[in-house]
Amino acid sequence: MATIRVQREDFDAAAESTALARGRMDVGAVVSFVGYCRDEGGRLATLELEYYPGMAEAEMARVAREAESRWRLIGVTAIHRFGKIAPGEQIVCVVVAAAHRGEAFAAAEMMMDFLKTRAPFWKRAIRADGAAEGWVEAKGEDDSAAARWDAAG
Amino acid sequence: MATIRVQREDFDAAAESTALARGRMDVGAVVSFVGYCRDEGGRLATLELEYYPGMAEAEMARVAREAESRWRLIGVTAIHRFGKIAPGEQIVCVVVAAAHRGEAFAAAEMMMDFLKTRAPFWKRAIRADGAAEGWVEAKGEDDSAAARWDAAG
Amino acid sequence: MKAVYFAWVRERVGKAEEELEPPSTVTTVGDLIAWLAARGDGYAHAFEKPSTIRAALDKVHARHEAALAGAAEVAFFPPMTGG
Amino acid sequence: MKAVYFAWVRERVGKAEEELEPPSTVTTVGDLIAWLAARGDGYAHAFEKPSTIRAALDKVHARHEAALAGAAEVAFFPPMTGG
Repeated sequence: MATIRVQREDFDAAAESTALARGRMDVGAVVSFVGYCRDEGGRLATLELEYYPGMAEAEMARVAREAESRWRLIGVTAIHRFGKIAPGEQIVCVVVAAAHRGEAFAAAEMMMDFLKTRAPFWKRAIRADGAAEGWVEAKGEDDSAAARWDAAG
Repeated sequence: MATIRVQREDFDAAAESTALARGRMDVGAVVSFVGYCRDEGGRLATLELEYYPGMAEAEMARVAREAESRWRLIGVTAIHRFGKIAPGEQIVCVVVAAAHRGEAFAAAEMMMDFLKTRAPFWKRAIRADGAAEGWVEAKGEDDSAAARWDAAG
Repeated sequence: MKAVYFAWVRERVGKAEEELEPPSTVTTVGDLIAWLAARGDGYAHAFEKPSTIRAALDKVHARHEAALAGAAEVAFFPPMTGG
Repeated sequence: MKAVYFAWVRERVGKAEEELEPPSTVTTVGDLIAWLAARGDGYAHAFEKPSTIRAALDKVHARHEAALAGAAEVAFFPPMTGG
């Protein structure tokens, strides 16, 4: 049963990771991914993340279930923040525990690729130089990254 | 410049992960892998890890350099323990920071695949049922996992 | 049915949500987009390129060909940029 | 040259390291394995299946065909099982 959270406040990725392994003797591998807000070479002042309440959590849970159906996983956690996020801050984390490393790596990477293209979040960039803020455009490479799991599946 | 450590004592994977991202505005992704000692369904009492001092550190550094030569990485850390390790304890961690998640995932996974097959560590299993202890045998699937990076590279 | 809008779709439409009562000839998500686009300036701007609009029915992604089929909530938004 | 042994190679040989002075006809890692295997029971057991033995010269992995070529330290061990 995956842990899914959408929240404004920061999260403790290490605590999430430890929680999946603690006291378990069958976990051989924990892969954690943390996505950070970059400052784009100084051009970005802040990101503002909007999301679709209800659907975001549901979609993240669907992505987790898809990972759980493809690989033998012991634990899955996905957390995504919304609201204002400054460069250097954490945006998202995915943690996967499994008996074997290959499954943990694959599941964590697939979940991130799917969260990027399926979870209803939208970033608005507020520029450091005062230039007009704007919605971040979706990247074709994210679609390609997500599509390879369909091909592999 | 990678951080490489071989040590008897436990490590704090979260601190290693945070250290790579802290204060940096160009890190977009941190992937952490932690390998744990499993109890093999209750059959394993303890692992004892032997290693080749000097070569283990050198080989881990070579693996890190190979990852750094393949992908644009911002930081790499690899830590491997030796000595007695009980089920549920951490054995190894690899942490990779990069601007983009694809590179961080690929580098962390390649490093683990290579550490498994190249870093001079050997596990001896001490059985819970008092059965003769024995050296853990290398797995063909680890060779296959490592070999795919040669094909891809 | 309730319609909800996000990101620049919301900004262009000028509201976050509203009740819609489309005619019975509007049976798919795509029909609804075309019907909304004809409602006035903000809508015309929001839905000027239907191919860039993603939709969800009752909080599940839906293609433009999908039938509205009694959905209680329809959502329109740009491609996702989370993560 | 100094030889070092690890894991079951060390256990079978009965020591962790020693000084070796092979004859000049021993020029490769493989030659050295064959020469060691003929040294007595423990060595014969350790090196009975040369294909399972991995080697390093001066702390760098080396194939059996590799020339010893003045290496100061040679290591023999089973396939690695770390990680």
